[in-house]
Amino acid sequence: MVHQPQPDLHPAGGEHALKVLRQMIRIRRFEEKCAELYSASKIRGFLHLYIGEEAVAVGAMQALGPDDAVVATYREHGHALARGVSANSIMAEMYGKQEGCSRGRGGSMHLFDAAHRFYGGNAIVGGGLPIAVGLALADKLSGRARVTACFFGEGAIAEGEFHECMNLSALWKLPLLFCCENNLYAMGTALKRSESEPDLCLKATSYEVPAWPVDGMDVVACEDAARRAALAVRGGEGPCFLEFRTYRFRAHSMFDPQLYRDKQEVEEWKRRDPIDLFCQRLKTQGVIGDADLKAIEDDTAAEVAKAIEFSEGGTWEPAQELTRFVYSERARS
Amino acid sequence: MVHQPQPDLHPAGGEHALKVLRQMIRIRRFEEKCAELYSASKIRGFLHLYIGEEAVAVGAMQALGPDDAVVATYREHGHALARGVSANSIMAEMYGKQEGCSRGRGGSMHLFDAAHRFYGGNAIVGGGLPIAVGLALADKLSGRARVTACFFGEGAIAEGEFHECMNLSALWKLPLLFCCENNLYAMGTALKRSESEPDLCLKATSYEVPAWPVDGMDVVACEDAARRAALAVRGGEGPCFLEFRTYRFRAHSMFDPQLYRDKQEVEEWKRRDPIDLFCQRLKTQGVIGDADLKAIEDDTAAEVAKAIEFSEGGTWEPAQELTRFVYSERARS
Amino acid sequence: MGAGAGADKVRVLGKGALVNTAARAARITYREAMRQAIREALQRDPRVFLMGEDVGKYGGCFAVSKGLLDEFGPERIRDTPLSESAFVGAGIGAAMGGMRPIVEIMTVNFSLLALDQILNNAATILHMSGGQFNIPLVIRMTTGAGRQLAAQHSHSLEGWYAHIPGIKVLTPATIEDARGMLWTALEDPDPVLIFEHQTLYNMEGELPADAGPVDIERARVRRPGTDISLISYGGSLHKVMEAATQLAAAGINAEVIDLRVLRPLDTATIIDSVTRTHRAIIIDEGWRSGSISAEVSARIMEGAFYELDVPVARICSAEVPMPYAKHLEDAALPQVSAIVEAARSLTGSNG
Amino acid sequence: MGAGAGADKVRVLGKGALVNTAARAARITYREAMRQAIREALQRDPRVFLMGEDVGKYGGCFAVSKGLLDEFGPERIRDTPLSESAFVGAGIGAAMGGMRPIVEIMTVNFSLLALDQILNNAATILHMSGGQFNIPLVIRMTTGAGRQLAAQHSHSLEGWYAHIPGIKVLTPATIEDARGMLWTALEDPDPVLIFEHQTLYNMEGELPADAGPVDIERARVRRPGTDISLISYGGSLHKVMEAATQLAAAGINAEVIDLRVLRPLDTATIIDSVTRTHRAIIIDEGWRSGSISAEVSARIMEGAFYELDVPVARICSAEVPMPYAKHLEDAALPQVSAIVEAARSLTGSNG
Ligand SMILES: Cc1ncc(C[n+]2csc(CCOP(=O)(O)OP(=O)(O)O)c2C)c(N)n1
Ligand SMILES: Cc1ncc(C[n+]2csc(CCOP(=O)(O)OP(=O)(O)O)c2C)c(N)n1
Ligand SMILES: [Mg+2]
Ligand SMILES: [Mg+2]
Repeated sequence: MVHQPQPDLHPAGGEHALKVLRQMIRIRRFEEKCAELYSASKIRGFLHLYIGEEAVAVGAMQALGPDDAVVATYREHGHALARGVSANSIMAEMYGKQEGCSRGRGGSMHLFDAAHRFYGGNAIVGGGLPIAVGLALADKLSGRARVTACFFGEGAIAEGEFHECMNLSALWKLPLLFCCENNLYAMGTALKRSESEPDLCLKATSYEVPAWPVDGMDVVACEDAARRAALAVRGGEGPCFLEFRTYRFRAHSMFDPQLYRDKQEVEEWKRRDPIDLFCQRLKTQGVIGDADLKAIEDDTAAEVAKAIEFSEGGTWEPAQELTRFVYSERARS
Repeated sequence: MVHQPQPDLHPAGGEHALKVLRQMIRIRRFEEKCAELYSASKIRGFLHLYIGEEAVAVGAMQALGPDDAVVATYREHGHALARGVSANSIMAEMYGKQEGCSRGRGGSMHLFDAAHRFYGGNAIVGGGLPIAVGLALADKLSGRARVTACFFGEGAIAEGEFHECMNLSALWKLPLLFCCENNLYAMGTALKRSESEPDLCLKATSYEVPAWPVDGMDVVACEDAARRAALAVRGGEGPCFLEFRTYRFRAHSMFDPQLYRDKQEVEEWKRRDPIDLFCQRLKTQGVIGDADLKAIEDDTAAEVAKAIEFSEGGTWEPAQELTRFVYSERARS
Repeated sequence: MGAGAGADKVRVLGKGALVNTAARAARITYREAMRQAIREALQRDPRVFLMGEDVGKYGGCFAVSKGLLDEFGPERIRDTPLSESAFVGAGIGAAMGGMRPIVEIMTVNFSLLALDQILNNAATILHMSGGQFNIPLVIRMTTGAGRQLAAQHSHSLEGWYAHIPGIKVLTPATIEDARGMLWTALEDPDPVLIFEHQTLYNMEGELPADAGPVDIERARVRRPGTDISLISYGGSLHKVMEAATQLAAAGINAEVIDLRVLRPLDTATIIDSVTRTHRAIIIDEGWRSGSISAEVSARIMEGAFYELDVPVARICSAEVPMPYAKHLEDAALPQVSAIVEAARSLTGSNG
Repeated sequence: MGAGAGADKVRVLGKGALVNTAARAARITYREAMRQAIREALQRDPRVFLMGEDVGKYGGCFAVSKGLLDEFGPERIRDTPLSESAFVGAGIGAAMGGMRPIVEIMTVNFSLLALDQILNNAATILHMSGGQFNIPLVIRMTTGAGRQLAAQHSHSLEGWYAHIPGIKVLTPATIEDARGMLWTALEDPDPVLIFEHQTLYNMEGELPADAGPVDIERARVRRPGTDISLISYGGSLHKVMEAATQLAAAGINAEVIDLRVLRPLDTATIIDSVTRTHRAIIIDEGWRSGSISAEVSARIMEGAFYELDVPVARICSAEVPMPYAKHLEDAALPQVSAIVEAARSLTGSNG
């Protein structure tokens, strides 16, 4: 029983819809360019694309205010962009430049941005969950009505840490929004080959955590579910768990022959491309026209081009600064 | 809905009942003496008594044959005794003597006995669970219809490893019998203060593992549940989970002022002493009389006295042998 | 695991030399000093809270936090379920969220369950984030052997932890350090691990009424000497002090260095001492291979090779999982007699 | 984490010296050598199986096990969910139950999640059980940096693991060792950890047709020399070989030792070499403080102090979480130029 979107919680009008659409397109185009830049050896290390899953980050992020916090995984370009981290600083990070949002020390898997309360960029599967628990605990102890949203793949559910964190946050009624991105695969391992009980919401239920599955290809459904859940979480009722059912259109990373799934499955999911779906709907409803779309695409292309220019023109941190940031430099307040 | 004993699976007759009663009394008397010996500094380190929980180990052990395997915790004197490890070698182990079942190197928390497939004695909460998964995997891979029974406290359920092990064993349909000894406390932490959802069987269910609660003070119920579960497990249907509801009458270990529970609660549970309950029932049914009971007590007292004598007369392993058993001595077969 | 409260009293060796004897000093235990430090931190800074298994209702498995639940309530004296990885990670997150958590892990042996969080997150995030997110977290845990707790409760891994850049590693060996290090650690912007040797809790000593924070940067000369440098820390320090006393009686004037901080190591104090004594033994309770003693030896090699009259020696634990039997445990651990003997041998006053 | 297959080709430095050039030798990669070793083990012994994340359908995250699923089926090429602690522990249990598991952990960084099982169980149970239960388990994992994978995918912790008694630690650096060490490890009654440096998989070399098991006890002199001992292992070995070639051109005849086994360390070979060359540098990719280099230095201190003409030096990774940017990663790692420079300095042929 997949959660049905209920429009009453949404900001009305086409403006919001356009904003949401724009976010999804930004992520898509940004990442398409990243793939090219990877082939051109401008970006190195691991690169995990979010293409196909844009509705989840964009939808969920609408439920958060600037005071809320976000914790994500190594597949986090989309989250960073949707959260407001600038394309410039993300791209520069992947270039390894000093102007990058992590000063070139993190790369694609470790985007951080204090100004946007964006707490990474964690490349240990499940490793971000306890941090999110702690951020939520800090808010609770300080009496701040903030939400911490923690994104993670369905693969993380097999890790013990997920369970410890469900329990801690439920026991302590922490303001934590668990956003599980169920794209059906953990690298090459299909969910049904990694969980004896593939109904993920049942896991949450066994901790008394309210849980819903959400159509992760429908950005309205994603936003709606996130808003409802965030409302409950902010109200002090403890954590919520959302299972976003989605799919990654690309390989796990840049080295993945995808032997573990067949093309047909990928094609079927692509028919539910979250950007196409949303565009169609908005067009049908007469909310947008071709001109709007073109404007978004043009703006986006310009933004991505600018990000590349910014990154190309960025500077390498002097190698003598290598050992900075192992310990803090500033005196503690 | 607590599982009701159904006598049809039980070996008939008073002989079996007497054997079961004898096992419980052996554990009780053995441990009462351990407590004394601890005060007399004959036993050192940590000593965790099983008193009050005897029905669980004794009942469950009836479902196992000599080829099956047992993994237990640091509170495992009862399991070792019920499994057939000799009182002599257990006591000598606690004395730290060479004749101990772990050669004096393990102590109370690390009883091992290869001859009885008794795989410890693990003092890391949850640490024995993966080992049990592996033992069961070995049996499955070898096509042996054996069962591995793994005992652990309800405290272990909060550890991530528990969840990883539930999933692995269910996914792989391993012949594993999870025996959770829910004595309501993990040291000083009450279950309801450590689990957001204190219904432990729900945890198992979230892995599609069949689970029942069992009255852990009723040895007949324990045996019955274990037999049924072991039958299913041996049949290749994958793991089962039993929640034995029990209570420890003594402190967590020898240093525990028990500030976390009140005397009244302890007294109430003591009214359901598993040995008394079973004695009463057998007497009412006319299965045993005072003479039988006296015989058991006398035998037990003699056995415990003999174990002490054996241990007192045991030898200290020469200190020059300290570095043995870090690596194997025997050539591998 | 049970409370160490009321466990066998520890003989405090050579304690006189380790205590500041200022006026109006009070006699307290190491445990009490630790408790006072936590209590004061909670009073001083509303961002501080204590979290760990059985720190509240049970009073702490070594009774360190006894009474604090009543005084500060369950929010700030926070009992956790058995889930080391999650609650240590929650400490990291809470620190990033503006709090000043003190996380207690019952023993270093269980900390392995949280090592991913400690190494991959606590020690790493400041760097990975290009300096944006520091982690003002204090993790306390007990370490060491001596109570016949066998191989899963007796190891000394603090020297091993000292390998990890991004964290600091403290080993308070005296009442003063037990009282003062926590304060300084909580002032530190980065993760600090404090290792409390389980045999020290019942140790008694004098604490000046005005005891305050202590530095967490320098090693300290606990006993000045001229003939040989005995370098140690934590639980072993007291054995070394006793050995120094015995050596003095034999006419050997040993200098005793308490490392206090295993990361970052205070190389200057070590090199200075060896440069004066020309001989050194390092004593620690970790396993020998890859021990902190190896690191100290390598630093002496690099910084004072030409000052050495004889090769630096190490006295460590035998490389075995700690056995239960008393005589085997004793045989596995560094002992006073071995220290004395090695020092006599190195100073040429053997036999 | 993605597959390393097809990743940047690695320059194989000085490989000529590292390869057995027997007749009918075939030219294969390190990856292929590893795969052959696993394949043969599966063929030879029905108790052997391979287990880990994505070893089956995906073909292994570094493509080492590609094709094996088809050949041996899902019971013996066993994909696991993401649960490092449980599947490593299951390997321990399966070994106790009579199997000969090969457990693959994708990288050493993730192995921290399983460290409790490795240290508290695998390394400890033989001893705790008084010799009753040995654990014939092999754990393979990748290690090392060089591919810009940043701080959670690039650390070198094999030297750190070498601290733990009860396990053995292997670091195959050559095609021959990649092919031969697994065999011997599987014959071993106790837990053996094999660390495969992630930059070596694409390295090519010759393998004799009759290549078989190799010893896992001795270090090996990879290049005999007289002027200085360069001691290394694993990924760094190839940098050291290159440095030795450059040094030879400058008239310095360096001996290169490949440690091969970090636990137990082959002290004799080290001491023998240093006794001949009177100078030594240890090179490893771990963080310097508490590195395996510290242990080697300490052993030279203890075993060859009077043979040394100059203090032993160490070249290790900078003590930082590994940064992403290429130039910073390069700056953090031991490099050929630094080795050459240090060797020139130690042999007095500087400038
Ligand atoms: C603890 C740990 N184990 C293994 C890996 C290697 N790894 C990286 S991503 C991944 C799959 C994770 O899948 P999922 O959680 O579903 O996220 P997705 O990639 O599908 O977004 C694996 C196995 C890792 N990074 N961390
Ligand atoms: C990983 C780990 N954390 C903490 C401890 C300390 N400890 C020992 S027993 C125990 C309580 C366990 O409770 P439970 O699992 O319910 O078993 P019980 O003692 O009640 O039989 C704790 C916290 C430990 N041994 N291992
Ligand atoms: Mg996934
Ligand atoms: Mg319990």
